[in-house]
Amino acid sequence: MMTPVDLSVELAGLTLQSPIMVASGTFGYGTEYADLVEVGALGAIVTKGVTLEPRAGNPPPRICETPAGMLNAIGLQNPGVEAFIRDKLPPLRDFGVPVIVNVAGSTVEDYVAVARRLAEAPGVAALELNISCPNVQAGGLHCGVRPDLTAELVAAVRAACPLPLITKLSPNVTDLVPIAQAAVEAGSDALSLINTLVGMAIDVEKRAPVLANRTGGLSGPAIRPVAVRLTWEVARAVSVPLIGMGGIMTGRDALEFILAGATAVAVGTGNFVDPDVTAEVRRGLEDYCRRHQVTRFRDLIGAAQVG
Amino acid sequence: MMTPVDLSVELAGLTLQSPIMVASGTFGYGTEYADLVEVGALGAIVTKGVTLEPRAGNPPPRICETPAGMLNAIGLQNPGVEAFIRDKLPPLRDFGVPVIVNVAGSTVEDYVAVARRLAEAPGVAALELNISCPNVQAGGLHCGVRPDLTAELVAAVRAACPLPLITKLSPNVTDLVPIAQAAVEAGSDALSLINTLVGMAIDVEKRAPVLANRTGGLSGPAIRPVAVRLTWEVARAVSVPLIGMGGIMTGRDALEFILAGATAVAVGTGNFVDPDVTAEVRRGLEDYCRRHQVTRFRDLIGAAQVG
Amino acid sequence: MQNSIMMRSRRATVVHRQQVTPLHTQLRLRAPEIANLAAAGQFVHLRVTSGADPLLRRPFSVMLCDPVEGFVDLLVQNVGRGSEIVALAGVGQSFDLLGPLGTPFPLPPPHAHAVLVAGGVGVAPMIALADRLSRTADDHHITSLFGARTEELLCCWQELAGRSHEFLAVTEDGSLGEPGLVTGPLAGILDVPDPETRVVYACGPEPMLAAVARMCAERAVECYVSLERWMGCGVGACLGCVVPAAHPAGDTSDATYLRVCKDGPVFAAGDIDWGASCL
Amino acid sequence: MQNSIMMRSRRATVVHRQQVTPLHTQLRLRAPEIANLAAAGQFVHLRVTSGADPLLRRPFSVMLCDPVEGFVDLLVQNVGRGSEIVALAGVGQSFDLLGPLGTPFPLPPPHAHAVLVAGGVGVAPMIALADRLSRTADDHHITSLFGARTEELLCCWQELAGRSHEFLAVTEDGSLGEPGLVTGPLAGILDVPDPETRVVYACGPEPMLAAVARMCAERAVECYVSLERWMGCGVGACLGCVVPAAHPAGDTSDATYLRVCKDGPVFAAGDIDWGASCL
Ligand SMILES: Cc1cc2nc3c(=O)[nH]c(=O)nc-3n(C[C@H](O)[C@H](O)[C@H](O)COP(=O)(O)OP(=O)(O)OC[C@H]3O[C@@H](n4cnc5c(N)ncnc54)[C@H](O)[C@@H]3O)c2cc1C
Ligand SMILES: Cc1cc2nc3c(=O)[nH]c(=O)nc-3n(C[C@H](O)[C@H](O)[C@H](O)COP(=O)(O)OP(=O)(O)OC[C@H]3O[C@@H](n4cnc5c(N)ncnc54)[C@H](O)[C@@H]3O)c2cc1C
Ligand SMILES: Cc1cc2nc3c(=O)[nH]c(=O)nc-3n(C[C@H](O)[C@H](O)[C@H](O)COP(=O)(O)O)c2cc1C
Ligand SMILES: Cc1cc2nc3c(=O)[nH]c(=O)nc-3n(C[C@H](O)[C@H](O)[C@H](O)COP(=O)(O)O)c2cc1C
Ligand code: FES
Ligand code: FES
Repeated sequence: MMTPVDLSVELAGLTLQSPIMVASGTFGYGTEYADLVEVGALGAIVTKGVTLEPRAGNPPPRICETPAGMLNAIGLQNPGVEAFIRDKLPPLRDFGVPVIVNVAGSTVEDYVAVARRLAEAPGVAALELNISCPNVQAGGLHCGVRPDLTAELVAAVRAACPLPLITKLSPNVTDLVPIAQAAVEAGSDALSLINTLVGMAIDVEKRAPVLANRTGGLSGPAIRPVAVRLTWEVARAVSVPLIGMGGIMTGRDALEFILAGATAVAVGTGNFVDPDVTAEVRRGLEDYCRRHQVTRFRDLIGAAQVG
Repeated sequence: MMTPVDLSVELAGLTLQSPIMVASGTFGYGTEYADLVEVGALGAIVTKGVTLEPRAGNPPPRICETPAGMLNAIGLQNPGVEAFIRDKLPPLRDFGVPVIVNVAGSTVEDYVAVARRLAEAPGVAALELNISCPNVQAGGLHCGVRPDLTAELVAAVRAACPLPLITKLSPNVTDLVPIAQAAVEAGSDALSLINTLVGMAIDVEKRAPVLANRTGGLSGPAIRPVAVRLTWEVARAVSVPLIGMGGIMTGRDALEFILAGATAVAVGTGNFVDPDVTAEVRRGLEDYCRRHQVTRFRDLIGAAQVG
Repeated sequence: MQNSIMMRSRRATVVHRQQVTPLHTQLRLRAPEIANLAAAGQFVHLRVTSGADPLLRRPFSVMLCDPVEGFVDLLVQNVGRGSEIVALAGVGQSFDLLGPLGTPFPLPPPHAHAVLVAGGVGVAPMIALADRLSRTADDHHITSLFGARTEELLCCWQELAGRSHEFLAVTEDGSLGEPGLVTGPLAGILDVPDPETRVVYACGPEPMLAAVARMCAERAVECYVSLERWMGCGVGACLGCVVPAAHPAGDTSDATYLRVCKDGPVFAAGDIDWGASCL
Repeated sequence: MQNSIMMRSRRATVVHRQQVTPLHTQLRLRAPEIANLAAAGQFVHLRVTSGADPLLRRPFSVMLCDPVEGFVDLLVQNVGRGSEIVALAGVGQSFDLLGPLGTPFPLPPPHAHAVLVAGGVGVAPMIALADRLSRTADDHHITSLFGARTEELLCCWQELAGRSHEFLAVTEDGSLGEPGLVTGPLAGILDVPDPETRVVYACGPEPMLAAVARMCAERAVECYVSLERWMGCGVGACLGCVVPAAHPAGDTSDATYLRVCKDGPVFAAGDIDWGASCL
């Protein structure tokens, strides 16, 4: 006979029944996993990146496996914000958990337009800004690599849209702290970290990169130590809640992020390996709380920071 | 009856019988592996980092395992350049392969002093500058994260020491290319990449970082995609030879770096997993060359870049 | 709902293992639900290890099902680390299986002449289809062509031959059956007054599929192919397994690329942009 | 040279497996060279998988060797992923072993009274030592103390008892032998007119080792302990397995920290800085 553990957390004005979310691009629009996962038990669903116009995405091959990880270069394939709101949002809403829409674009105006449109659509709980997209105005530079560009983008969306704003940080930088601080000062209610590390695999028989896009984003357990370190560093520098992600497969993995200072976690690549992974992570967190007589899960947030 | 394959390569004025070296800090001073590895078959030995004064290193725990990788925070434990020359160099020399000494320090003067001293010592084939050490003058910042600091350090050593200079690059930066170019313009004859990614693991039972140093350097197969990508990017931007490393365990792994543009490769963590790894990598390269009728190994360098 | 039963992942235990060629292993797994639900052309997504390396699942076509005994047979070609772990699995060992996944082969109309073209390990779903057709009451005529580089790679050919009215083996080196490629004999079968009475099904190397697709297109013969791509999720979520679609129509995101795991692995040959996909 | 034979890594096949407790497995491996060379206190560095996860080797003490048959016995406590793979290995399965590694226990002078103190799975090297001593001709007197939380954790105690002149089991819950900690009975053994005639050897949890070291220091009794640390290379190259040394002397780099894999795992208790290491 096990006593239930209260795993609920507050984040960007939302109350999540569980700190376990699914990461953008790894859970489609929810329906793909409806037959496999008790979606209603998730803390939140984060959608695949949505852009203003429809995007076809990159030519294949788009993914390849690496040691304890994978590379992907999907290229933001998505139907565009209008079709998203028309076709994808209604079924998403029906799962009864907060829907966080991941937003991407090539210009600040793109982001603003998508954000405006989503603000009008019923059932969007929050926006997650993917700032690791090439910005045409900034000469293809990712906004996410510079505090000033990050601030400009976040501020513009903040001004245009009342929804809770989560900024998703890229790990491919020399120092993430000033970028995180810029995102917060510009109005982010929370931060997601980390997005993928830029990597490459080469097909030695073909003597060419495996991915048609040449480089891709590295995800999975391989990157967890980098993600935990960045969560730890950013948690010391900002006061908004963090959503930690990067290679989470078990409750123990999730706890590394929570103890480092994350309020919630997101599972990405793990969903591909085992659709039961989010339930498994939940069991792990509950067992841990029982073993350690933790009555309020929240008390674990950042517990490894002291001392 | 197999025809021998010529694996020799030219690098920083040295001729290596094989493109396979061992990475700094993972092969001690050679003698530790003398009973296990045919050290004389290696292309070169790179020593553990040597500093001006002896260093005790960090308190334990210093290492921990991660998915397909490991974290280390040894803290440059070494006997100092004098004891190195007296006790470690003579047996190293006896292996009959080029000895590349990895140099570390806290100030530009440190590096220069160590380099001067090593230039006088017989049997040092080249220096590898580890520029990812906290620089006290630059407020603890790693020289390796800024082109200007990198150039200053390399130029100072270049001026003080006639030995071939290899600069070892850190992957923990937003853009490695300008740093690589700065190192070359300042006089590096070759570049090594990559050093470890900064990571952290948390002991969830103790609710504290596993390593006494909190953060550590991530190495092993997990980081290979990041290392191959950086090798590919830097190879396009500079004309000096590259020594590629990061998670190499097989000939196929080594070929990813060679095809991306590296002239040689170094095996690090792989030595811990299997002391036979360098022989295994060599067999793999020879088999590949035979299968593809590659008569001169050099022809494979950067072959994945075209197209 | 029915679906929620259909796709849950489950452990399946190896009950029989046969080394059919030095490169191919036939594994019989105890997986009652999958045996019950799998249709010809569908696949299972198999987790090769509980560790993180190799990390991703590996897709394998369902070759044969025994709903009564609850058995599923897979034909595994050992081409790398993942398939090797599966190929070397002993009786009693168990794997986590996700499936059945993907779209099955559409069955031909009654009395139609089904032409099955298999290349190498692509024979697995063809055996599944032949088995299915030979169990229907609508009296299909089944002709099977099985091509490979050499005799040794004609794995499980008896399983296909035994379920076909005509069977022809084709090897590039002529070591068994006709010498050459399957496209030769296929031309003979399609060059008839009434090619439209035939329905062609193919699975094998992509150049073979492209050639078969072209031949059928030229003769206005209905043709279905089963494709292979690296897979992430296997359920349509990651968009990692796509192939270029032939006629972009309607909303871009769904039309430019098709997902092999969800929209396929079985496609009407005309839906694929062979020029772009066959790299 | 002799060394080059000593340390080469080799495959060893499991020839016998015994589940000694729900948590402990005794594995007998065929490893003739190691069986020939291993001395009490040395360990083997075992590669648990050919994949990359778990990546690093795992160290295990040699418990017993049979040089004639070429067998090496390991006692494996299932505490995590690596040890579980080893603990569950079946007969016929093989592992890559590196060893024997590390410094063995120095043997006591003839006629000395050897006191062996084991805690939990730390009994493995103590069994190796008792076996070694019982085979010498210098007529040692062997007293063994084996402590654990409860009876069930006194794995292989018979192996130790059978090789000792006196044997005492101690459990914290009193479920077997004396209730309490080994340090209690140890005091009795050391509080004699001539404690200097005794040599103490200990392996087990670090708090136990620290306590034993202190008791011996107070009584000027020679004491050797076997330590455990995470290991990378296992051969002294990575400097990852260090413990703080007691009296920094001579050149800093060698003296501040000692390598458990190379300078140990057996240390004279006085060489360790217990205050700093026992975290
Ligand atoms: C729908 C579907 C059904 C399949 N049915 C079967 C089957 O019944 N029997 C069978 O033996 N195989 C089948 N395959 C192929 C099988 O999934 C791959 O051979 C397997 O995943 C290779 O994994 P590996 O770790 O052994 O090889 P890896 O080490 O991952 O790669 C080995 C080689 O195989 C290539 N490769 C790896 N995965 C794929 C892939 N998914 N598609 C194409 N090339 C790949 C790589 O380029 C590499 O050259 C099927 C694939 C799909 C998509
Ligand atoms: C010289 C030496 C001899 C040993 N002899 C034996 C033996 O005879 N029998 C035996 O069962 N074990 C022995 N060990 C301990 C054994 O190596 C570890 O239990 C094993 O490596 C754990 O690996 P794992 O993957 O199962 O656990 P992991 O999943 O890696 O970790 C499980 C838990 O064990 C802890 N742990 C992991 N490795 C070590 C380590 N090396 N030292 C201390 N704590 C660790 C971790 O903190 C974690 O809490 C010895 C260790 C050393 C250094
Ligand atoms: C196939 C795939 C597609 C992804 N698509 C997106 C995306 O559209 N937007 C985004 O912000 N992150 C995207 N990501 C990154 C993940 O959301 C997550 O940040 C990253 O994968 C690290 O988590 P993981 O290791 O658990 O996968 C994608 C990741 C994968 C593997
Ligand atoms: C235990 C350990 C110690 C290391 N010490 C050094 C060092 O002293 N100087 C240095 O430049 N790199 C050092 N490195 C980094 C390696 O030389 C190499 O750049 C890195 O580990 C990536 O290669 P790998 O994945 O093959 O290990 C060390 C790595 C490890 C694992
Ligand atoms: S494998 Fe993920 S969409 Fe097909
Ligand atoms: S484990 Fe490498 S020095 Fe001890």
